[in-house]
Amino acid sequence: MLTVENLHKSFGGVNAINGIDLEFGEGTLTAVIGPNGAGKTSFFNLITGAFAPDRGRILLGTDDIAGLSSPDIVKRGIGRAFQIASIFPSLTVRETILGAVNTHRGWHTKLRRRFPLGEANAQADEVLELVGLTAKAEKLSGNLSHGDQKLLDIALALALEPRVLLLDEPTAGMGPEERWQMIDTVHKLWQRKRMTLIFIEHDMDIVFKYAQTIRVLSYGTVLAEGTSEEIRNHPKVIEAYLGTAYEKGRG
Amino acid sequence: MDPQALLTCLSTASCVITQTTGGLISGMLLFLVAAGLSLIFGTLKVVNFMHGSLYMLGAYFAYTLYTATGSFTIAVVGSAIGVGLFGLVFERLFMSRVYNTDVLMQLLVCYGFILILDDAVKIIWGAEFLSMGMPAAFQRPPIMIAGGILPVYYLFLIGVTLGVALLLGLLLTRTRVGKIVRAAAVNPTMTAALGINTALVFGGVFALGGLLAGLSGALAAPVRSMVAGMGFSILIESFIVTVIGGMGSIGGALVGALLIGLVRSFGTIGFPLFTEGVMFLFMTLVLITKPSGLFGKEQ
Amino acid sequence: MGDGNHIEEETMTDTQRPRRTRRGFIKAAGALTASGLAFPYVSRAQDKPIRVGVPTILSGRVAQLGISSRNALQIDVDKFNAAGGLGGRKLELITRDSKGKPDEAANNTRQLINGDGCEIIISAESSAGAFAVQEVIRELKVLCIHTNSETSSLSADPKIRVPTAFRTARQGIHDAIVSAAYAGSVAKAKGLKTWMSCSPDYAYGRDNTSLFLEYMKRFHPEIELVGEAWPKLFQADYTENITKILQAKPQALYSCLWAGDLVSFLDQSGIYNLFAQTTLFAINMADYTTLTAVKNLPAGIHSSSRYLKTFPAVPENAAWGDAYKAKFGDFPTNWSWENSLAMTFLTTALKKTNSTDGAKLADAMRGMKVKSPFGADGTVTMRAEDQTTIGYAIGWGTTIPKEPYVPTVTPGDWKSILEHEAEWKKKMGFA
Amino acid sequence: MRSTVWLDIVIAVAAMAVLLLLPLVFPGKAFSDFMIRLSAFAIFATSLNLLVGYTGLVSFGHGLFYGLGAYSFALMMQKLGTSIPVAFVATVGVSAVVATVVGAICIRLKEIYFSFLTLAFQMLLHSIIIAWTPLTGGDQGLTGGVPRPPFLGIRLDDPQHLYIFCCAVLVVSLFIMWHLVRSPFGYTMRMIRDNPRRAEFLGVHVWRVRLLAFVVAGVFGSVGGLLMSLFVSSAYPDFAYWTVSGEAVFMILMGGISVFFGPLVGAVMLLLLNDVVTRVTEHYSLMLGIIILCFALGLRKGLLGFVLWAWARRRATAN
Repeated sequence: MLTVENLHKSFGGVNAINGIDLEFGEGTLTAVIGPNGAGKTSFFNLITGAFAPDRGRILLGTDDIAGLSSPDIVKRGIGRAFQIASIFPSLTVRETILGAVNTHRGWHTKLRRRFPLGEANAQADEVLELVGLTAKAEKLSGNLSHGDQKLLDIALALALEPRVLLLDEPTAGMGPEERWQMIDTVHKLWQRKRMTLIFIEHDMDIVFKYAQTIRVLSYGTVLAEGTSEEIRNHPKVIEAYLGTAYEKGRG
Repeated sequence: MDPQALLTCLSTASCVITQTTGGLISGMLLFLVAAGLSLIFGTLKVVNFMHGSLYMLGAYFAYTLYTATGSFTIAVVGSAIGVGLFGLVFERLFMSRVYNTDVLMQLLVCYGFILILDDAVKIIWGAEFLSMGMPAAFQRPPIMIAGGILPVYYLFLIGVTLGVALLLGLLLTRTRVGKIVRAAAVNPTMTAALGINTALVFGGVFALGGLLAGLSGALAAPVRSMVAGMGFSILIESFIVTVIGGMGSIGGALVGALLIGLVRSFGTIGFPLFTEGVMFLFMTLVLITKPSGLFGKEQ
Repeated sequence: MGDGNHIEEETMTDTQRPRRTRRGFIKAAGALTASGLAFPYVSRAQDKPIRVGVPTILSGRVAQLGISSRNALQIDVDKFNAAGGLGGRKLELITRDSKGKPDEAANNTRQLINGDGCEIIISAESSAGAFAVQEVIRELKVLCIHTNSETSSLSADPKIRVPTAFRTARQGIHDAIVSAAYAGSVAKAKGLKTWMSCSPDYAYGRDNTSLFLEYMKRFHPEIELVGEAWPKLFQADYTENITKILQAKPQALYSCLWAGDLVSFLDQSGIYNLFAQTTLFAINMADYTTLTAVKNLPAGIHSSSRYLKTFPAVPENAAWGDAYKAKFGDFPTNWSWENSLAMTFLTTALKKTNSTDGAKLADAMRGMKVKSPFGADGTVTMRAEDQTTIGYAIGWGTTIPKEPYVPTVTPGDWKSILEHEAEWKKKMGFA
Repeated sequence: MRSTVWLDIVIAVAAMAVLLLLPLVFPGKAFSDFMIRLSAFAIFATSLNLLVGYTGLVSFGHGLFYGLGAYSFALMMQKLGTSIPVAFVATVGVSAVVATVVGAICIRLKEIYFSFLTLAFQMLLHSIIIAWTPLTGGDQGLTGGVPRPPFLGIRLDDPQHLYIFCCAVLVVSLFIMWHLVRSPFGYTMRMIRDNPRRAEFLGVHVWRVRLLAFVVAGVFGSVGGLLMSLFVSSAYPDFAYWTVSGEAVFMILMGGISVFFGPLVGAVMLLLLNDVVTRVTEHYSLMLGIIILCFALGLRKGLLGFVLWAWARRRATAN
């Protein structure tokens, strides 16, 4: 579904992504892990066109999308949610989703008719129901709780009916209980929609419990890939993680 | 347009010298105002549109002090300090309330004060223009350098301005105060977390900016007639200077001010009717090619 | 119907006439709602004072223009009212600040007429404002006297002229002819061959200077123009212009900078010692506010008489200047006497017609000759053909640093002025 | 959906009817003069709010279009002697072209730099107007009046006709802009105001939307200037000076930046304030300055914004 070949990107001489080759099969659920500064978010940014890669190919199906603009990549079916919820604070929850639905259908530059266009309503309702925000539909997005804002961020991506969904730390900044609720919701979404889902996560319990496969990044390269079991016992991973832990302990 | 005249001028040494010194002189006073504007923007991220009014206050303070005491030194020092204090009070009482709002609110507060101060000056000092006159110490014939003419007062002015530029540069790069100011500019919340009183820093920067504006107003007083609203044209020009030089860069303000001085000085020979247009054209081109200005840091 | 309704009648166009019944209803409705809904513009009833609207500039850098104009008007209004007014109706001045913006001037004039019920307009505006007021007068047709705009085309150009609009200000072309005649004779006597100009870059500055230079060349072809400097209006720093002049080294410099700008220019030129090598002809120097504002006023600046209480040297003029100073603490300005002259014409016309009707007053004003302390021969005439004043006192002299500042003034010759003006008009296609 | 568009049209027609009847309540030409000026400023300020309030583009140079509209219309009428509708359409066309070019350059810049660049372009036009004296009359403005030949039985040299014409242009302009902000495009504008980056990751080509908003705002801004040139029968360099943009910003903030009719309310307030204060005191700037401070420090939602907010709160507490 999504294939990355020999991806390179450097910022001001620092190699953030240093030759990544990865493949994500259709309908798979993959976790991307790695220590801080491993290049996880940069990897997402490259896939979604926030930056163009210096080298390498990004294949969605068979199309190379490397170097396309974000909107064009999004239109080809890659959705994304952010580590810090990225929403539209002065719009209500419903307006937010309707805006996304309109955009997805290419109606967002329509001048002739009123917002929202009727046919969009049903889809918006469905998305809200999927993430469980139906009851809060008329609230201002900016007034939602942190968790709900993260859900709304994901809902925005869902409204685009993506083939590939990238979630950057869906549980960031949440309490333990909330985390499990959130990841449960995400898992249910994946089961219902059967899209290719890639998520960045720090909580290893979550990763090991939910991810079908795990990809470990370190210093802009792929350190390891495999199932929970394989990764758990992978010597390089242990070294990378423990190494950082040691350094932290010493520092 | 008269490109022929410009070419003729550029081919004679005395014309080049006189026009260049003329441009430098115009640039110097402009620099003092622009430096304050740039400093305030660099630290507080606020475009202080009432900076011209502070310059006006400086000139009027100097007029009053000079008339009362007869000492030019007291007039200059007193009005610089006076305007600096005014800047501090203004920042604490009004500007500090709109830091976290829309840039439009900041604009509005400044605009309100421009209007209020213009009228206040008219009420206090009258609607008629005033002239302070040249202090006796500077009433002497100009110096001739290679066919170019340089008045004594302007020599003094250039000296003072360069001294201030140097001091300002040292203050910002070599002292603890400068480090704090630069840190507060980059990350105010972090700086506050380190136990530094950012309110004091911001107030201090505003006071310093006001001091510079007051100083330039006082230094301008002997050669410029004073009238309510005089801050306006200097505001526009120093605004152009800071945008060209780079908002927040003192060095940029100096280069920008000298550049504008030279554009005006040679422009008045080559294209006398469109010098202002050229300044805005210049500003437009700089913004298009390098929005943060010639010496500004990329955002 | 009292006089108050004249304007309304006068300005009603043909399309409005058939709607008389509706207008009746409008008036009734208006009376009913006036108190409750009081829109700020409520017309006053008749038999109240004759309101004279004065759009002018009271704020910003030119505030002095409006203030010294208004002061002069007030003196004459008080005098007129004390003498019984017009059959019991007193004059009332309503000034409105246009802040120096032409569109505000136009708008204020409309409001003064349509809202405040002013029956007469004295437009104490700068040139840009005066042209804007002129367009309003063209439409609303009340009597208007421009008192401060010196731009010749305002009255000379038939396309711009309006039947009910007059001017009591000095006029650019008159100034230019007198100035060139005077400056030329000085140039000849002292051998000033190379000339330069330094004037503000706006309509007045450009017109004034180009006319002066045109007549200079006509009267004295041997004179050579070696350069022009054009500072902006209200420019703070004249250094680059001064250095440009220093480069060109002219023997004489002509400037129509005025008020604060002229003071700044003199202050800044002073430190370059500019006037050691160059003789200055500053047409707007001899005005008390400017003369007194310059510290260390250089001696020997040639200037036209803006306002001097010693010129014309008649007791009425001195008395008027002193009375003004006694009342307002300052000496009057050039704008003050121009406004006072307007009041002389206005009150004379009011008495003559016993009406405030624009057309009637205009008929009376055309060709009117009044006694005035500001007349070259004790009288000033409102020329009928272009509705502007002639015969006012105008002359040039040189400055000294203390009172009376310009001890001797060489008056201009009106016969010569009028001849050259007629020729100029023909050339411009105005006559 | 369709019915709400019709409802808007009904409301617009009703508003027009009210405007036609208002002179019965406020007789006298002062009122119609006021309304004509109001129509010019209200259209101008509302168009700026499309950028500032709806798209998050804080333009300091919107007066560019006010001046452009006034000059291109007045010059076409004066020099080419075209008919009013032709000059009207041509002015709109010229503004659209200029807005496209200027907008394409300006919207690349972020935040305050966008503001600076728009200001620079405006002042460039101002400098050109001042310098190109043979065409524009320089600082004197256009002299000799703008001819207003009749068309389709409408005679704009008649104050009543001009009043009706300006009211009609006001209602139609506000109707179009209102419709625009209620359309999906209007919501896209608001999304970009709130979070342009997120909008991009929803598939919105942000710069296209911004450019289109800039052009629409520019076109309506020029209509405002056009009406003003009809009213004063001239055009002045002040129309392109930055204070014009400042006044529009102030109108927006006085009325309320978050509400569509905020700028209209603000325009009414500022014009009334101007007229009332200049007649009672010569310290107009002092008064205006104090009032501005009150709004900037106390009433940041603007008058209309505050009223609507207070009303919504009362309703919320009542429930």
